[in-house]
Amino acid sequence: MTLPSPDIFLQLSINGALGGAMYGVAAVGLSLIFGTMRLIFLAQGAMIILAAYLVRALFQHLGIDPFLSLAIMVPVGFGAGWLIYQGLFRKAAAEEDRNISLLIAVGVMFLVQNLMTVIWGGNTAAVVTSYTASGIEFLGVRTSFTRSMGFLIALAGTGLVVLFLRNTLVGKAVRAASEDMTAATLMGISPHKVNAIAFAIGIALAGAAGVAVATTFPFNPFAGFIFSLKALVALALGGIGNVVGALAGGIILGLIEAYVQFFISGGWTNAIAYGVFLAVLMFKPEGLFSRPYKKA
Amino acid sequence: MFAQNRIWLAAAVVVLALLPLWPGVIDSYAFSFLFFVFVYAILAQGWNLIAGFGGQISLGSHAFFGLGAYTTAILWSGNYLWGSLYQAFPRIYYFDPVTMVLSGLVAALAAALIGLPLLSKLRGDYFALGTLGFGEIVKVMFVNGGDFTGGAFGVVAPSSTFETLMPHYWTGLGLTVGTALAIGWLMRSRYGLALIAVRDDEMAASANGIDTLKVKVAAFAASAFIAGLAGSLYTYYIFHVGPDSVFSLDWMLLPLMMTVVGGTGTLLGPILGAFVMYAVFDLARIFVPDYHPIISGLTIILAMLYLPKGLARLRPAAARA
Amino acid sequence: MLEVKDLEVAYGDVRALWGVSIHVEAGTVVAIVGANGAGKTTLMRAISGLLKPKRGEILLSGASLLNRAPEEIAGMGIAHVPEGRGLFRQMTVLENLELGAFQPKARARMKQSLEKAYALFPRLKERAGQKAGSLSGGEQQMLAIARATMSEPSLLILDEPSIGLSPLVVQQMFKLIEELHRQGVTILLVEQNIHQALKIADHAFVLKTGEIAMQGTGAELIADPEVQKAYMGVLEL
Amino acid sequence: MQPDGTVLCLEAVTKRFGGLVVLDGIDLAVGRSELVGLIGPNGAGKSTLFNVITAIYAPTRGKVLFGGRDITGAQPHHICRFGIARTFQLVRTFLTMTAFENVMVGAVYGGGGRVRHAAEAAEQALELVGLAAKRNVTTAHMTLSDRRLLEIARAVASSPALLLLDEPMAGLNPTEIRQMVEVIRRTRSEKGISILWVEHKVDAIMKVCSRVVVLDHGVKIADGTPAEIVANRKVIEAYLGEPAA
Amino acid sequence: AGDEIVIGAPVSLTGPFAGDGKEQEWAYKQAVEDINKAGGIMIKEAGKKLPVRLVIADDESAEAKVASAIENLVKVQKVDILLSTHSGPLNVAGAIVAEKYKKFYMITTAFPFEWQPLKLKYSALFFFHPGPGAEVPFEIWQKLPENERPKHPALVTEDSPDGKGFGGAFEAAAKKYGYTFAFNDPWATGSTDYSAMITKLKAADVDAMLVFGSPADTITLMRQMKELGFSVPYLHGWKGTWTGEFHDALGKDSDYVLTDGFWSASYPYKGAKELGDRYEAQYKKDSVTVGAFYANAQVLFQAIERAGSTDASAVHDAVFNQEFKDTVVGPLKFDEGGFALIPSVATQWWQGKHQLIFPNGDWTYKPAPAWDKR
Ligand SMILES: Nc1ncnc2c1ncn2[C@@H]1O[C@H](COP(=O)(O)OP(=O)(O)OP(=O)(O)O)[C@@H](O)[C@H]1O
Ligand SMILES: Nc1ncnc2c1ncn2[C@@H]1O[C@H](COP(=O)(O)OP(=O)(O)OP(=O)(O)O)[C@@H](O)[C@H]1O
Ligand SMILES: [Mg+2]
Ligand SMILES: [Mg+2]
Repeated sequence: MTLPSPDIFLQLSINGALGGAMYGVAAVGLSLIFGTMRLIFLAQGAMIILAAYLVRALFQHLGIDPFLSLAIMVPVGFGAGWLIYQGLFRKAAAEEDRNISLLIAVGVMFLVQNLMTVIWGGNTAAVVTSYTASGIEFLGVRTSFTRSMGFLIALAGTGLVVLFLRNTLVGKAVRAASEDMTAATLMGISPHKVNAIAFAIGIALAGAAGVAVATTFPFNPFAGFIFSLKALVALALGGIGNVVGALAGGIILGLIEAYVQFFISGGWTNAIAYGVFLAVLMFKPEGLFSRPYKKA
Repeated sequence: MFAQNRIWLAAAVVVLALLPLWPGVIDSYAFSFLFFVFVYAILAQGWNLIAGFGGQISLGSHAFFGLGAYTTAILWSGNYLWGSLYQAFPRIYYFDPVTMVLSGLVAALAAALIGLPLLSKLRGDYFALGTLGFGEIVKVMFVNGGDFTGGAFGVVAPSSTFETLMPHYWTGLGLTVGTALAIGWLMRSRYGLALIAVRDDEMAASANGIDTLKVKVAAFAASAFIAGLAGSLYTYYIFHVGPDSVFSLDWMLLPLMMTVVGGTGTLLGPILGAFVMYAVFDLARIFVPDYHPIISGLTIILAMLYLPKGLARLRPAAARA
Repeated sequence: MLEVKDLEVAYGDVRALWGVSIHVEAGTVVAIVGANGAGKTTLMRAISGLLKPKRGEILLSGASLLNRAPEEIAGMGIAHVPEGRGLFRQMTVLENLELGAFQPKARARMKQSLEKAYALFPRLKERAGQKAGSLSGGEQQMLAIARATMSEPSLLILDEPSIGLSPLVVQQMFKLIEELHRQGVTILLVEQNIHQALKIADHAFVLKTGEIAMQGTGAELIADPEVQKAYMGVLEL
Repeated sequence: MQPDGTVLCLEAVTKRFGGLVVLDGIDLAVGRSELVGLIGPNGAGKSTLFNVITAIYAPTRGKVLFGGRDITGAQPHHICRFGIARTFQLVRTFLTMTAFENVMVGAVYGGGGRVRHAAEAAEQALELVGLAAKRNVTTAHMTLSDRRLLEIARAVASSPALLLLDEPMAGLNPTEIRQMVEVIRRTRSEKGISILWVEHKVDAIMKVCSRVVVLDHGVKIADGTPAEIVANRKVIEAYLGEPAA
Repeated sequence: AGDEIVIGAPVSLTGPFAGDGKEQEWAYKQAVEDINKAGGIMIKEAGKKLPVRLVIADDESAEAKVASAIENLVKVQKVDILLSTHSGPLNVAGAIVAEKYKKFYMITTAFPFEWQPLKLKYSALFFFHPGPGAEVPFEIWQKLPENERPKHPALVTEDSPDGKGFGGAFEAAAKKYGYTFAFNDPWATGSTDYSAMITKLKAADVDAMLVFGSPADTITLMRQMKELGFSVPYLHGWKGTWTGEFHDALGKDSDYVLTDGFWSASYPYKGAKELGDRYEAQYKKDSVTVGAFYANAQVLFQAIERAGSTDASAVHDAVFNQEFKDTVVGPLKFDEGGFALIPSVATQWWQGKHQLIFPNGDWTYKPAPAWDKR
């Protein structure tokens, strides 16, 4: 193995980071839902793909440009998330046993995946626009236009969520309710409202991620699961409930995959990515970006 | 459990065990159906041990199931165990207790090795995600394992031994009952006490003299052992183990779902859940082949919304172990 | 202001309150005393909506609190410092205090309330950025009380607020209660520090295995030989 | 020091969290069958000291000796098996277990006994704290004060040589305090257990303990008989306020 | 059997292979419709032609479910005989259960190296070997003028059973034809980022790529190659490139890409063109697979007719060591192990259509210019 020239290294790093931001944007939504309800929302990937199909439908039938459809997908996602919470998770959120909501998420995943198959068929679908597969130069590095846009979407989404969580009282209430629902109600916080908001934002992010996915990748109803898995890894790397950490975790994952693909072999990317993930947890059991404490 | 319940359960087991002797019944679909129910029930029981009783949510059952399945297939197809005896007795590996136990042990060993670091460092959600990552690593290792693991295709075992489902059925039944009894005994012993204590409050448990890591790792390994047995049993049915099939996440998600539907932390729950859920899935597949996953998805959601404590807790008699 | 009538509460089949009636006049301090397990916490939890009574009525300024969610009741001006504190352990001291002022009304006056809380317990100011779960037991108790005052409640429910506080701080806390009382806050106090509680109480109820066994002004109860015998025994060696 | 030797001995124990010094060079000894009170203002470091002794925290500096043997850095469960049992300030019982099962944990694992023998020890311990009648109640359904008693029973059931009590009287009324004092005394006299006892109910401490240690801001500011402590100016300023009753 | 022949088929109606499964279902249904139009199949015992009824069971694209699907077909639906599902691992599972119940299982789309070691009596397979299949690109190169042959070919494959199987075959074929790969590395199935691989391919100065992967992965790879401004004159894909979606997703960027297939509607065999037209009429795109699935049913029907029965041993005798002349994949000759080889097809995408190059196509291969010159 010879060391690559600096520009190749830069090339690798930028493209890897852009690729990782895709995991990141999935992870941020997941992180929010996970952080509030301690729920591994395994269906997040399926929701992203569902959004991608909707983006495609808007484009094919109404001629709405995929990036412009962000203006539709985000509010639609928000509304859908609100409804999904109220309809499906409200009851389970009050249960001690968190497997219950995990399984509802699995049920939703089955349901969404197969509804998509029934409606759009199982074949690979794609959105083709004038800018599909076009490249841009950046810092002397050639990279993908849609991925760069995806990266911006990830940054913007994460930024907004962070502002919300850190700087608004409602954001803090979201975190409070996730920690102790009873105590939160005593503060006058309505846990279900707060959970629904978190869920709605999470699914709104899935809507945004759907735009990024639709413009960049071909997809099929089952393509989302891998996003869920990678997003979970990203999330744990960053530290559960830490939204910036989730994005950073995604980017780190993307970088690891790029470096492994380049320096070792594409066949080992997953194993090594998961290996690094486990190794990191061994040394920083609460993720890279959180400060733990223990007290009796 | 009331004594009366026990009598009913024992009677049910006897009836199930004798069922194949009923004339004409042998040739029915019921046996392959029940065989799969048993495989899932065993897996579910294993998961219930670590997650339901131990409180450590593992998302890695599929890894241990696959390790067990591979161990059986590799030992058999490579004849690593019985040497020249194999020529004399070509069926020696088929339902061979030694092979099966070794398959469980390999899974248990892997669980112990990975469990030591994971369980000493990771709590709750992080442990769950760690086990999920472990499952993926194992899978990639088998894909890249060269001739020994048969690479991406996997290993085939001699399927000519497969003539009837009866050994599968009886072994499945035996293991289902056996694991339930073993776990029931375990939970009544001092180890059960420790396991529950660790689940309820780890810090208090260690302050009261419990080696929490040891307890957790032992439970994790025992649960993996059970999953490995299920994998071995499955190999005797499917004869082909490949990374995509035996390390499929289905082997984790379905048993988990069955346990929760049946009732986590109960002995009967995993079995009940496996039976009911597999029946629902199977009927849906037969009657609405094009849409059945939608029905299955809905069933899971409805079950969770309206039966969150599980079937086994519907009647007060089936109390905790 | 608060009127509890014939309240019955059960945990599953086990009844904890058997027809309890109390009334709290606006602007007074009312103490509830009773032995371990008498049902004091249960009564407080029922008032703030955390438990659904089997029977009876709870009225706040004439409005029924039954069938209202706890957050709604909190919105009506009741703050409850629960037994066990109910802190958000993973959040910082400051964030906990801010959440105390979650109600829109209180939000506007967050700055002032924060200053007041810090003045009350300077230790909290020192620890503002520390996670609440890592505070010492007493510091946590201070935080729980301070957080409740952040919402500027009209009725403050304190369930054993002195637990874990050092004697000096207990004195301060009773002073704080008197101070809040002076400011017009109505206070419902469960306390095992019975002598002190009765001393500042305008009115008090004695709860005994889920029923009101006795009631009267604080002074009356302190003087009652039965109360003295059952709850105020002096340490003799 | 007691004539019959030292059970627990801390040598210059220091504990820091980041820049915060919570324990600052603490020396402390507890003799056999001695009942030592540990008092001090909120945040003085009392619970942290317990956490260091029971190895939940590793000390930044210093040593913990138990029965003459250095146990600094041992595993928490070993500490218990060596003979140190504790209760927690924020009560920690096993919520899905019955009272009896809770106590059995201490008896079986802490006591290292066989199950049958342990059952006896468990019954006795429940008897001692007066919870025998509630032996089959799941602890999630018990009141906080009952759980606190249960924790003591659980600790006693592990037949320790040293018992660390972290505010056992929190939330008890004076009558109940008197009963608890009885429990603590009997624990010491009937079982010969040494006790280190953190408490804010100063009068109880002063009446029962033979020796009282005072912490303030992580520093040991006093160590002596109750009479000495009550008269100590530093203690009055830092902790007691006006002379205690 | 009573007054009809019941044929069962596990098919991937749901799950990740549902796309292929739908094509398979379509082809099987066409074949059954056609045979029934022709009056059915002659059964000796009945003394007349009996109509065929097809029962499909979903296998969820999973091995365990193939097995239970067949248990169900045999035990509950009481089928007489079976048609296969799709892909090696699934068909191995299916064949084993069918063997146990002594129901004949007629397979296509499994690699012989996966099925042959099982030495089953009651199933037969026609498909191509990765071996000869992998020689196709080299055959094409051999026909090029010396200076147009690739100098630095690359092999990139997904790490699935099929990918690995094919990968090995490509390596062997390269050796045989005297080529060495300038780059040879798998990728993890489902990868979303190929930039590092592309960087490496660029650095290795690659001028031809043999790509084995799913449609989604291959499309992503192609798009990223374009984004990063990397193109090769010769790009030949397996599995991922033949499908209509490949063209849908890449539009005219799919031009010049060579692709494999099990079949081509331009085959000169009886019924091939008609079947292709039927498919196109219904789906508005062409297919390079339905012929193989259709032929699978054709072989089975003919075998039943020859045996005069659906009895597994009789059908075995009618297939093993026998020839079948009239199928849409051409003549099939089964060996004593029950395997028949079909050629792998190579076509080049041109304006949305597959143009047949190999075997015996009349389209001449066009090398791809750089992206900005297209
Ligand atoms: N979650 C619960 N489930 C079942 N029973 C309960 C529960 N909580 C309390 N109880 C029972 O209700 C009765 C009253 O308990 P409560 O906590 O109200 O007492 P308390 O007066 O606050 O006592 P303490 O002084 O110990 O805090 C007790 O007998 C207790 O055992
Ligand atoms: N894990 C930790 N991280 C940061 N600070 C801590 C941690 N644990 C304790 N502290 C701080 O150390 C100090 C001592 O805490 P400790 O719990 O020992 O006090 P204490 O003497 O038991 O007080 P109390 O009587 O109120 O229970 C407190 O100020 C607390 O905030
Ligand atoms: Mg109480
Ligand atoms: Mg303390």
